[in-house]
Amino acid sequence: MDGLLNLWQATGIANFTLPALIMMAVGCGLLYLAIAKGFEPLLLVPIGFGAILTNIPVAGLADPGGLLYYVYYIGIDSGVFPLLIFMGVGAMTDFSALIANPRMLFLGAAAQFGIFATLFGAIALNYVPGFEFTLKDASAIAIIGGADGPTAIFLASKLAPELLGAIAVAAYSYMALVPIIQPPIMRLLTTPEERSIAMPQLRVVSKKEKILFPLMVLSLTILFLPSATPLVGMFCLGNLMRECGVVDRLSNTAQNELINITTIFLGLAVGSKLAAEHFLTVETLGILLLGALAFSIGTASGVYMAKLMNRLSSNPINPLVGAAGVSAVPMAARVVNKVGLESNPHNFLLMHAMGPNVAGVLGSAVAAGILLALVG
Amino acid sequence: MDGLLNLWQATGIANFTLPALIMMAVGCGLLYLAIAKGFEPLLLVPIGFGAILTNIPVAGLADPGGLLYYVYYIGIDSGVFPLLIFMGVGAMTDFSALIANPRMLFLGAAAQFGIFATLFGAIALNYVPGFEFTLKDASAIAIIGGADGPTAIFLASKLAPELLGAIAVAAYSYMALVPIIQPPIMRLLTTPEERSIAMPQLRVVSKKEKILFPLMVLSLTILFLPSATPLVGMFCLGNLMRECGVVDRLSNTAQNELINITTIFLGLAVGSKLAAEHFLTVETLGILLLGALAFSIGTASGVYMAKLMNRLSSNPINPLVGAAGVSAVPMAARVVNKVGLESNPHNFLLMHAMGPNVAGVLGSAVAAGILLALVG
Amino acid sequence: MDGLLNLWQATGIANFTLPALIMMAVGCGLLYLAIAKGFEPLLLVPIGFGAILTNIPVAGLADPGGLLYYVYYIGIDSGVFPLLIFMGVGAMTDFSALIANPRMLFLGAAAQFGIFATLFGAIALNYVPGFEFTLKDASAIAIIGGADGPTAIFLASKLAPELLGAIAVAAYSYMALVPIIQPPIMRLLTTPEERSIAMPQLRVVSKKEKILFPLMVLSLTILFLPSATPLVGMFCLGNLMRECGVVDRLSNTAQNELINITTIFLGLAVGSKLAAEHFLTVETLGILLLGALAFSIGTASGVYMAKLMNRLSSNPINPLVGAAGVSAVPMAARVVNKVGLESNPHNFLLMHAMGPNVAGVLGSAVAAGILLALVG
Amino acid sequence: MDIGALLIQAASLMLTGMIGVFVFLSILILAVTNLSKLAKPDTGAPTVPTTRRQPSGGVPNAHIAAISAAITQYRTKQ
Amino acid sequence: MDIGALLIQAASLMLTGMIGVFVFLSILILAVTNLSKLAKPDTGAPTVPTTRRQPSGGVPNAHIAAISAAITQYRTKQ
Amino acid sequence: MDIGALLIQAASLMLTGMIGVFVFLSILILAVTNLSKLAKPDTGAPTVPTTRRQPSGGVPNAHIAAISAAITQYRTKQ
Ligand code: NA
Ligand code: NA
Ligand code: NA
Repeated sequence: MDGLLNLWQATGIANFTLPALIMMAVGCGLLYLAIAKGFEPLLLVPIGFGAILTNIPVAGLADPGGLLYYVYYIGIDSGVFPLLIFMGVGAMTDFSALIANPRMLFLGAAAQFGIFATLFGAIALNYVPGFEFTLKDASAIAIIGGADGPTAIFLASKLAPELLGAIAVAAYSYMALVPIIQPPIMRLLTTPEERSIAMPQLRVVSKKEKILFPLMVLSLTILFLPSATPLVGMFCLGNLMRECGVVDRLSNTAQNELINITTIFLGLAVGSKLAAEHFLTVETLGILLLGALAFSIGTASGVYMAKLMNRLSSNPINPLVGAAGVSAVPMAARVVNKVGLESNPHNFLLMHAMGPNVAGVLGSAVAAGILLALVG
Repeated sequence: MDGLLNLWQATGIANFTLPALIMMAVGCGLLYLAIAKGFEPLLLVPIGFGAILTNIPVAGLADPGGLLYYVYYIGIDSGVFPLLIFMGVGAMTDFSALIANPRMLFLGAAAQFGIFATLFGAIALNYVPGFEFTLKDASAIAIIGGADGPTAIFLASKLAPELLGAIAVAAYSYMALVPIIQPPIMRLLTTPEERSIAMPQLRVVSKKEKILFPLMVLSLTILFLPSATPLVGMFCLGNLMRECGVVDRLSNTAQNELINITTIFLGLAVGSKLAAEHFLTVETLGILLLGALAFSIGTASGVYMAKLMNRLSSNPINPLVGAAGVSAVPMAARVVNKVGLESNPHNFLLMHAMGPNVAGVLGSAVAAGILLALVG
Repeated sequence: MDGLLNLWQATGIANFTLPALIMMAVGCGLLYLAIAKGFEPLLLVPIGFGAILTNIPVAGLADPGGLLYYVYYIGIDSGVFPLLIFMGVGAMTDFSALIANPRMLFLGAAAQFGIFATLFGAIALNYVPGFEFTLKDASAIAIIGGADGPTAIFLASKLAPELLGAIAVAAYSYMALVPIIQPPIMRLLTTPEERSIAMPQLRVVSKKEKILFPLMVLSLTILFLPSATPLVGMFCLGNLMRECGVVDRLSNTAQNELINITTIFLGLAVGSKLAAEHFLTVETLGILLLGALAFSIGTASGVYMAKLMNRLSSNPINPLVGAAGVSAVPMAARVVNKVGLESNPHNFLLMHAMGPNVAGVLGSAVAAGILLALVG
Repeated sequence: MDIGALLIQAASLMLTGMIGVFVFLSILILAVTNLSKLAKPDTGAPTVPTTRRQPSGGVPNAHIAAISAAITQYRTKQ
Repeated sequence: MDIGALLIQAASLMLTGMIGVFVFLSILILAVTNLSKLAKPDTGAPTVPTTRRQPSGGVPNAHIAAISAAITQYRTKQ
Repeated sequence: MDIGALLIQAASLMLTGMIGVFVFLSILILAVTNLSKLAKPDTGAPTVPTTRRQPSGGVPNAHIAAISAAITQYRTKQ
C-alpha cells in the first residue's frame, strides 16, 4: 500500500495552500463574470482558466517546462502576442467615422488624462505604507486608463512584468464594467439639453482616404514617437491589409483565425501571471483602485473636452461622445448611444461616438509610446 | 566532370542503408493503410510521410537544424502539441450522454485495466532475452491501452521519448483496427440475449450541467490527481469553451484551424521518431504485441464490467457498451452500435455507447496522471 | 521641460539617417506597386510594410528583442516558413495537366537555364569593380530565375542570408512583371504560325495517378537528389494531402489559414532584411539586373525548347507554352494564354500551359537541390 | 534490479492504479449525480441567461457587430 | 528616492505626456484634414482603380482561380 | 580566388546543373508515363475505393459526425 500512500501524497488535497485556493476562487470568479455576466468573455474565459491552472499544486503548469510557462515566455515576454492582437484589431477597425470628422481626435487625446493622472496617483499612493511603486510600475498601472487590453499587456510586459497579471485583469474587468462606470459620470457632468444635441451627418469617406490613413498615422508615429511604432505599426498593418482590398485572404486570417489562436494563448499566459505569490498582495488592491480611478478620470476628461469643443465650435458636438474617447471599443460607443437615447429617443450617436472611440485606441498607443520613451 | 561525380556522391542511391529503406517502406505502408484503407488518416498520413522524410539519407530532416527536428523539439518534447490536440478534442466532445447516465464512468474505469495489465505484461516480457523495459518504458507502452492518441504521445514524451514513435504508431494503428479487434471479443463474452438488451432513453441534459461538468472534472483532478491536470485541464478548457456559449469564436478555432495545424505538425514530429535506428528494434515488436494485448484486455474488462453492472442494477445495461470504455472515440461506440444491431435490428446503442466512450477518455487521462505521479 | 527635451531626442526626426529614409521610400514603393498596381500583393504588402518598420530609427524592430527579429530567426533562419508555404502551394496545385502530358517536364527543365546562366553571369559581374560575389552568393542570386518565391527565400537563407532581402524583392517583383517581361521575348522568338498552333486535348487523369504522382516525385528526389527533399518533400506532402481525399481538413487548413498566417510573417521577415545597411549596396543593383536577365533567359530557353520539341514530336506543341516553364504560377500560364489568343482567338492554351508551369516549380526545386548539394 | 522485483512493483502499480482510477471515477459519479440535482431546479426559462448569450462585452466579436451596425446605419442614411 | 521627488517626476511626466499626446493628435488632425483634400479630387470613378481589385499578381489567390478555371474549362470540354 | 577560376567553376556548375535537371526530369517523364500505365487498368468503378472516401477512422472528423448523428437521433426521439 506504499503506492496508495505515494498517490495520496501527490494529491492536491495534501498540498493545498490557502493562497492557491484563493487564487483558484479568483479564477472561478473571472469565469463566472465572463460566462454568466458576459464580461469580456473572449479574454476572461482563458484568463480565468489560466489562473486556475497556474495555482494547481504539484502540477507546476506555470513553472519552467510547463505549458503556461512556455506560452508566457514565447508570447508575452517577447511582446509578440499583444502585437498580433493589435494587428487583428487593426484589421477589424473601420476609421471612416474618424476620417470624416478628425477633430474627434481631441477627445481621444483628452481621455488619456486618465492615464497620466493615475500615474501621479500611483506615486502618491506610496504615502500609504505597503506601497512602493516605482515610476515604471506607476506607468504600467496607469495605462489601465487607456482601456485597451493589448496596449496594457504590452506596456506592462516591458515595464513591470511582475504586475502584469493584476494590470491585465483590471484592464479587462473595467472594460467590461464600462456600462456601469461611465453613465453616472456622463450624467453628472452634462445637462439634459447637452445630452440631446444632435450632430450633423458624417460625410462619405473615399477608399483612397481609408488606405492612406494608416500610412499617415504610421508616418507621424515614425516622425514623432518611434517608441510607439511596434504597437501603432502592427495596428496600421492590420488596417492597411483591411482597406487596401488586394490582400483580403490575409486580412480575414488576421481578424479571425490568427487573432483567435493568439487570444486563447494570450489569455492563458496572462492567467499564468495570477500565481498567488504575485497576485495576493496589497499592490493588487492598489492597482484595482487606481484602475477604477483611471477609467473615471478618462471618462470625465473626455466629456469636459467635448463640452469645451461644443462651445468653441460652429458644429454642435454632443458632450456624451467625449466619454467614448477612453476607447474600450465598441462598448464605450454603445454606452454613449444608450445614454443619448435616454434624453432624445431619435438621436443615434453610435456612429459619431465611433470616431472618438477609435481615436482613443490611437491615443493610448501614443501615450504608451511616450511612457516607453521617457520611463522605459 | 568533377561536378557530376560530386552530384552522384550526394544522391540517395549512393548513401542508402537497408534499415532506412525498410523504414521508408514502413512509412509507405502507413500511407497505404491511411489512404486506401481509411485507417486514422488524419494522423497516419502525416506520420507516414514524416517517417519517409526522416529516413532520407544525406538530407537530415530530423537532425538538428532540420525541419522535423524543430517541429519535434518545439511541439512534442515540450508537450505542447498533444495538449493543444486535447483542447481541440475537448471542444469537439459532447458529454450529454455521460452526464445523463454517470454510472457509465464505471465502464470507462474498468477498461483501463487494459493499461495496467499491459504494464505488468511489459515487465514480464523482460524474461524474453532482448527486452529490458524499465517501469517508465512499461508505463509508456501500457498507455496504448488507453486508446487515446494525444494521451499516449504526451505520456511517452515524458516517460520514454525513445519509444515514442513505436508507441504512437501502435496506438493509432490499433485505434484504426478497433472494428476488427473488438467484435470477436464482444461476441465471445456475451450471449445473444445480452446483446439484444435495449437501454432506457437518456434524459435531457441542461446547458448549466454541461457548463459545470468540465469545471467539476477539473476540480476533482486538482483535488486528487494534480499530475493529470495538464491533460485534463486543457481538455476541460476546450469543453468549457464549447459549452459556455460566449466564446464560440475561440471554440470554433480550437476545434478546426488550431487542431488541424497542430495535427499536421504532430504527425510529422511523430514521424521524426521513426528513424531506423530507434524503430527497427526488437522493442518495437514487443510494443506492437503489447498494444494489441492492451486493446483486447481493455475491451474484455469493459464488457465484463457492463455484465456485472447489468446484474446489479435495476436499469438494464447492454454489456456491449462496456467495449466502448476503451475510448477510441467514436469508432468504439460505432462498433458497439453495429454489433448490437446484428442481434436486435431495432436497438440503436450509439448514444448509450457515447457515455462510456467519452468516460474512457477521462479514464485514460486519469490513468496517465497516476502513472506520471508514481513512475514519472 | 527636461521631459519634452527627452521626448524630442527620442523622436524619429532627431534620429533619421538618409539611408533609412530611402529604404522607407522603397517600402512605400513596394506598397504602391502592390496596392495600386496589383503586383504580387500577398507578399509585397507585408514585405513593403516590413521594410518600413525595419528602418524606423530608435524603435529597433529588427534588432534582437524586436518583433521582426524574432519572426526572422524563428521562421526564415530555420527555413520553416518557406517550407510551410511550399506545403500550402503543393496543396493548391493540380498536376493533372502535367500527368496527362509528362513531356512538358522538358520545358520546365529547359527554363532552368535561366538559373544556371545567371549564376555564370553573377560571377562574370565580378569583373566590374565593387562586385565580389562568391559562388554561394551567385547561386542564391541565380535562383531568382526559378521564378518561385519560397524556393528563392529558402535557398538564399541557406547560402547568402545577407542578400536575402534583395533576392526576395527581386523574385517577387519580376514574378509580378511577368506580363511585361515575357510577351516581347515570346513574340520575338516565334512566328505567328507557331503561335497559332492548337494542341490536342488532354486526356482525363485518374484519382489514383494523382495520388501516386507526389509519391513518385518524392521517390525520385530521394533517390537522386536528397538535398532537394526539404522543398520537394513538403510540396509533395501538401499535394498528397490534397489528392488523397481522406484528409481534406488538413489540406484545406494548409492551403488557407496556415499559408495565410505564414505569408504575413514571411513577408514581415523578408522586410526585416531590407535594412538600409544591407540593401543600399551596389550588390542590390547587380541582383536586380541579374534577376531580369534570369527571367528573360529562362523564358527564351523555354520557348526554344518548345520549338525543338514541336519539330521532333508527332504531336504539335505551341512554342508559347515553353515560356510557362519558368513557373511564376499561374501568371506565366495566363500570359501564354493571352499571347496565344492574339494570334488565334479560338486557341485557349491555359490548360496546356499549366503543365510546363507546374513543371517549372519542380524544375527550380531540383535546381535548388543541385545548388545546395554542390555549393552549399 | 532483477525482473522479479520489477514484477512485484508492476503488480503493485496495477493494483494502485486500478484502485485510483475507480476511486476517482466513483467520486466523479457522485459529483455528476449531485450536479444534476444542483443544476436541475433552475433549468427553467428565466435562469438560463448564459445560453447562447452573445458576448456583449467581447471586444473583437462585438467590435465587428457594432462597427458593421454603425456602418449600415450610416450608409442607409445617405 | 523619496516620494516627494518621485511625485515631482510624476507631475512632470503628466505634463509632458499630455502635451505630447495633444501635439501628436493635433498634427494628425491637420494631416487627416489635408488627406481628405489630397484624396478628394480623385474620388471619382476612373481614379479608384485599387478598389476591390482582385490581386491579379497574387500567387496563391490567383493560383487557385486560374487552376480552377482551367480545370472547369478542361472538364466541360469532355 | 581569381575571377577566372571562379568563372570556370561557374561554367562547370552550369553544365552539371543543366545535365542534372534534364536527367532528373527525364527520369520523371519515364516514371510518369509508366505511372499512367500502372494506374490505368484500375481506373474503372470498383478499384477507386479511395476516392472521396470519408475518413472512416479519422478521429476528429468522424468524431464530430458520429456525435452529431447521435445527438440528432437523441433529440428527435424526444
Ligand atoms: Na485608449
Ligand atoms: Na481511454
Ligand atoms: Na521555376
